[in-house]
Amino acid sequence: MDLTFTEEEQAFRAEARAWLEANVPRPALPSGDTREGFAFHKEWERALFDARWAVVSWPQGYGGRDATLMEWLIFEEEYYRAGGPQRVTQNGIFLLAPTLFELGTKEQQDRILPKMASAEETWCQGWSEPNAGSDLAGIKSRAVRDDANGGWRLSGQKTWTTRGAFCDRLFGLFRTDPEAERHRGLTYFLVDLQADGVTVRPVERLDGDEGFAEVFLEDVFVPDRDVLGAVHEGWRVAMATTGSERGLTLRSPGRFMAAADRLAALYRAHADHADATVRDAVVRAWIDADAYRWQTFWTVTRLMDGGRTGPEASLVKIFWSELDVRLHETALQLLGSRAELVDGDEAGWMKGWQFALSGPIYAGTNEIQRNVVAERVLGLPRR
Amino acid sequence: MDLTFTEEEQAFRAEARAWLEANVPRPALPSGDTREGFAFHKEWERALFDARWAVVSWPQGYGGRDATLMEWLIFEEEYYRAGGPQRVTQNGIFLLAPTLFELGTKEQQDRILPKMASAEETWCQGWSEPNAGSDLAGIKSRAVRDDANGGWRLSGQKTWTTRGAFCDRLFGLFRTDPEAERHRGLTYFLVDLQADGVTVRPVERLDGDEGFAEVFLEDVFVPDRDVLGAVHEGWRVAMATTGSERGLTLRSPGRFMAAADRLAALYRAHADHADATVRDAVVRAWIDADAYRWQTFWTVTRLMDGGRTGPEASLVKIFWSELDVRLHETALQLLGSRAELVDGDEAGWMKGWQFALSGPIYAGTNEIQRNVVAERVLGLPRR
Amino acid sequence: MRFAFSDEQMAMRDGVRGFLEHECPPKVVRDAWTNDTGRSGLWPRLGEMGVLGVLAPEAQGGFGGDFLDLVLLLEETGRAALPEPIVEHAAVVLPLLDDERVAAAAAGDLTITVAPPSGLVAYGGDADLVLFDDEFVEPSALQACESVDGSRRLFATAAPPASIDVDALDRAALGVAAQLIGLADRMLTMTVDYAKERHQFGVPIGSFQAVKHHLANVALALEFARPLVYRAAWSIANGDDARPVHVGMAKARASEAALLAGRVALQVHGAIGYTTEYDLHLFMKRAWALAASWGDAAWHDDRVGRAILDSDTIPEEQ
Amino acid sequence: MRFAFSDEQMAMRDGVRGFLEHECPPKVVRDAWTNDTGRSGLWPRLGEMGVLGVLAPEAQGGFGGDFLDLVLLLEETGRAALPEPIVEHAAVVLPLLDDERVAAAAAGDLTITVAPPSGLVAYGGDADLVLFDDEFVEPSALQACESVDGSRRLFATAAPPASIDVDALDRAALGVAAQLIGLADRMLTMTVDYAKERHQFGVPIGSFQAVKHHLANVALALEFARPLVYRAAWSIANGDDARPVHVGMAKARASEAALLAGRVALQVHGAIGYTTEYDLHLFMKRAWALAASWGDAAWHDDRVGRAILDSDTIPEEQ
Repeated sequence: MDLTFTEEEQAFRAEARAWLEANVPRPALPSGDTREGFAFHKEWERALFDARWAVVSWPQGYGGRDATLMEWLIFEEEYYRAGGPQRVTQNGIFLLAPTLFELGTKEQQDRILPKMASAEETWCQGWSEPNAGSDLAGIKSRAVRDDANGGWRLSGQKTWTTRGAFCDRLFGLFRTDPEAERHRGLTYFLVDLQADGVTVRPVERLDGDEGFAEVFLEDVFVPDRDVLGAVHEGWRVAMATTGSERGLTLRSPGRFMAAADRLAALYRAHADHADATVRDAVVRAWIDADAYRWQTFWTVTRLMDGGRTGPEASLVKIFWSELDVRLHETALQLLGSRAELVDGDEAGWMKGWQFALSGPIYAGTNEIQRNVVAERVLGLPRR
Repeated sequence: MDLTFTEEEQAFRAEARAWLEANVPRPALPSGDTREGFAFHKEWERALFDARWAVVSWPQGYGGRDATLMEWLIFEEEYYRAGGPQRVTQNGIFLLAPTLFELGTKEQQDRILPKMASAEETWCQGWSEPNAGSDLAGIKSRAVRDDANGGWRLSGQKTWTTRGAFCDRLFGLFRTDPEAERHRGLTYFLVDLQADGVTVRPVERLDGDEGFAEVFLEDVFVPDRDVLGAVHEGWRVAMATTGSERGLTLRSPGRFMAAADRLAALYRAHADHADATVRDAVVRAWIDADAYRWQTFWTVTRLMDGGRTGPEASLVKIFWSELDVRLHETALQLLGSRAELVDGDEAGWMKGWQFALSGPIYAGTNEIQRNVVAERVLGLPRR
Repeated sequence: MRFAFSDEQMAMRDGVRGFLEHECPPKVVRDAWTNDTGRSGLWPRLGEMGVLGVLAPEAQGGFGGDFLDLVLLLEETGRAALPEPIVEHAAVVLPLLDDERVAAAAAGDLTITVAPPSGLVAYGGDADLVLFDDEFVEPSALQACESVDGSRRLFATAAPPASIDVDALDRAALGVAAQLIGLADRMLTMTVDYAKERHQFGVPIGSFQAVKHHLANVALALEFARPLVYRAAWSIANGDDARPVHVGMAKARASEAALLAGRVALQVHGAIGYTTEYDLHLFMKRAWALAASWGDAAWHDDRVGRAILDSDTIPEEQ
Repeated sequence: MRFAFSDEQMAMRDGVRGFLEHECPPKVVRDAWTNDTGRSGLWPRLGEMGVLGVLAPEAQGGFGGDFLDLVLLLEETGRAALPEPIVEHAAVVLPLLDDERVAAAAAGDLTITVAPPSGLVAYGGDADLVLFDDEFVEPSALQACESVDGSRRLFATAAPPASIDVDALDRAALGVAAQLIGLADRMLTMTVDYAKERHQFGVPIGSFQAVKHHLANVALALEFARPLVYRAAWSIANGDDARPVHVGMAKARASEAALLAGRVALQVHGAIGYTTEYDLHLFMKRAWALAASWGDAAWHDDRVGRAILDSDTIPEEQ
């Protein structure tokens, strides 16, 4: 055990810190979950890409640095420490890309990954449907074979598609075998949202941003080259993504460490009138962010030794999502009767609180996650 | 609405307070859940009975005062305020008696109630069995008809019978129709624990007292006069008891108000080194005890107006049992590293903590109670 | 001891509930997010119905009632998320007005709001008068600012008031507590209904034990907060010396019940509840704002704590 | 950054786990409730195995190891609820002994315990020496007193020690934190096994979502407390300046994890767990005692809070 960083890791951190301090936009960009803001964020992603900070863990050939998982964590720590903007490319680089690396063809990787990393092509996910939320296997959207044109014709509705109104492409599951039920007979498609038959309707979220979208597909043609993995095997293909979605990459400790530090600073600014129980909540949030950091180093060390992570990922998702809620709740308590303001200096906390409230819901509700922990980590009967 | 007490109520309170201050044993009696202690408690119950304080809400003819529900609450407040001993007659006067009043014959009432009130005959309950805990309908103990002797022959095992090793008689359910399943074919019997074929094995509880017992019955004769309610109708008969068990009478607000006052006093004694979060927990426990008091006055006013209480009783059981746990947990936090002592001046808190831990388990676990609230108060589907 | 409302009080509650169900559906609250004033347009009719003038003397056209007559009506305005400064006007200000103004205020010809300790005046821009410290001033020099609840228009005073009369603060805190009870009840009902309809895995989500227990916890919080609110209303109506303690308990537990109801409602609804097209957010955001106004749970718990822990004797419970 | 134990450390952990599973089953803990000393009789063998002397120099027959070599072994003594003053002896005292005593202590020929700030000395009556302030004294004039954990024999000093060396306190608090992790893990395992076997309503109780979520919450608390304990062990082993903060985090969260594990274990077991005939109480009561000793969660949270909130700069995370 050696809890100091290697010289390489320290050098990597120093380089990242220097570049971020020099380049993180000031003042902060507008929300990337609005049409105006999204454009600014694409520029920022382009700047990250040009400096090879967009996808540090990817191969150099695709714009990365072949960084280790540990270096990736260090980058994340520095990114949020520097107040770096949200990553509007997140669904592509963290959810789709791992699947492409694992199951995509060389042609798909070469064609898709570089534009994804540079934000030239932005991606949104198309999992949920009106009747397929927690129960993803309830997917009804279908794809019919079009041999004449060498592809498929997709129809149906996807919903809660984050930034779907601004993104270029969508990845998701469609039912290719109408006879098959539940998890069977699904195929993983990559869909061009500019294609004929696609209608996207923005949906306003709690915080007022049009960060959601409903995507309606009517007989939309998708060529065979945009099928990811084997036909009818979409569930197995998607699991790689939801695995990583619940796992390491979606919300690394760096953002919570940065938020906990901001919370501690907010406490100091309000220390004179802060309630003692709120002080304790600040301390606990800070400790929990640190606990998440060390639990992650523990896991990453195992992974770098060739180990694997499985259903434990559900513990991680429960932990960060509920920490994020407590952390912002505590900030609002510090702000007291001024917490409700959404146009003041501290309005970011109310915005962050509303964002945090989505954590226990998306990527598998925490009720589902606790079932997974009980059944697959502890081995309790499914019933 | 008038939240002052009537002159009658005030007079009743004053009389109770004066008698209790003069008569509550000092020093406190040993635990009534031990053989030695039980004898002292029977004496105390006899003294209560002689002064007509044992069962204030009962008719005068059975040793009561025809007190209103409100007066009964006032008596409970004064009883615990004065530090009155635990009620070892509780299972009889609070669980069996309501059923006897509602469904017993005049002969049964005349024969059983006076001795119950004076503690000449002490009662324990025989609901649980090794395989019938939360699932009470899993009862396997059976009763076979004995026409020759005009009664029944009982066999089987009852468990977790509180004070079963010291009590004279047991009330419980036995299967009289071997064909019937679950809630059907059960009959409510009153069993003499001195009868041939009864073996009682004391079982030590968390706190070291032999407060539990296993009761083994082998071909035990019970005469027809000790059948309560109709044969095969035992479930319906018992529900009256479990209804009141979960409802008002089992744990009235008085004991928690008294405990909250003791907790506040303990806080003052430790205020110099008490943690701020623990202070807050003291305040919350005190407020919750007060909330329970007013929720009870609210319910009792409705009952005195001829209203009824149903599944809301589950809310009450959840509330007092979890309040009791928090309240004692807070006391242990105030005692810090001395909390573990069971022979010091403050040992009562550790004893009380262990007793409190049984609250969310017995009389229907709080998991079951929350199901009842969801299904029968809120109307969610049973599934 | 008789802890129940009179038939008259219940009848008036039912009347106001019916009126608001019909006249203040979620659409009215939603419209208030975008209209000029942030208000419902129902103010004059609330005056006609006598809701605004419950605390006004009959001689001035009021109902001549006390806080017990008012508390259930405020609970209903919470249930409907009525976008009006009704707590400020009907619960705080009315008892402080001279005869001329009280009649106009009771009739709804005037709208008077209050500058709370935060200096954030609800509906200050559209009000005729603002109670600032102990005087009524024109709502001039107020700076508009935006609340997370778009139907709750806030205006900041140049400086917060120097002092607030403790009785006025108690009436405000308890009025808001009553609204929080109504909001919590509304969100619980909405969520129970949704949990019965919404199916996943082939069954209603309300049949899952985790959902059941979430909702049972909300019912629990409501069941034990509500009597504290009614008790404190009695204490205010009867000038009980301990009313600040009773109000503190009520506001603390009512705030927590409403916040819990909102959390559970959102979690059980899932993504649909996270959209502004769905009505839940109208009630949830009001609950966030009100739970923190006129003292949050921690502030009121401290207030209660000073009374019960920092004196040598605990207030006698009788 | 490499956050994992060495193969040697894991092998030694496995060895001690196997030894304790075989030699310290619940019956041994149960016997300690009633025997003369409250101890296991395994002390000499723990000496032979090198468990007691991990921190002793090799020259004195020790292992010459550091806290990282010790922490997993202490976790195992918690899992077994080993009734011995092993944290006091092996983690606190050993580094403070002179050469003569260190060899005897490492071999298990001596038993040395410590007077904590509370003045309640664990196993003081049966020990050869007691560390009181900064000197070793005979365990004379100790007053026997009774712990809720009958296998944890307590003896009160006439007066509590005037001061405790902060490094000694940190070693004690972290040693106890490691035992709490082991206790929590043991109670979780016992309860999962019971929930699979016990049937009610025709199904294993472990198939009920409420039971699943209770147990998932315990797994969650353990998963995020354990790395804090190992990180603090590294900080002690390497003399990190922030070790008091790291120990504070570890003891706070480990204490809560063990208390939660006990609460859930009892609730899921129901009445059977409430009897002393069943083994659960042996572990649960040890957890109660250890969670409150050498600083409870609130005390350590305060300690961490002073470091992160009352200084102008937050300790740099690196």
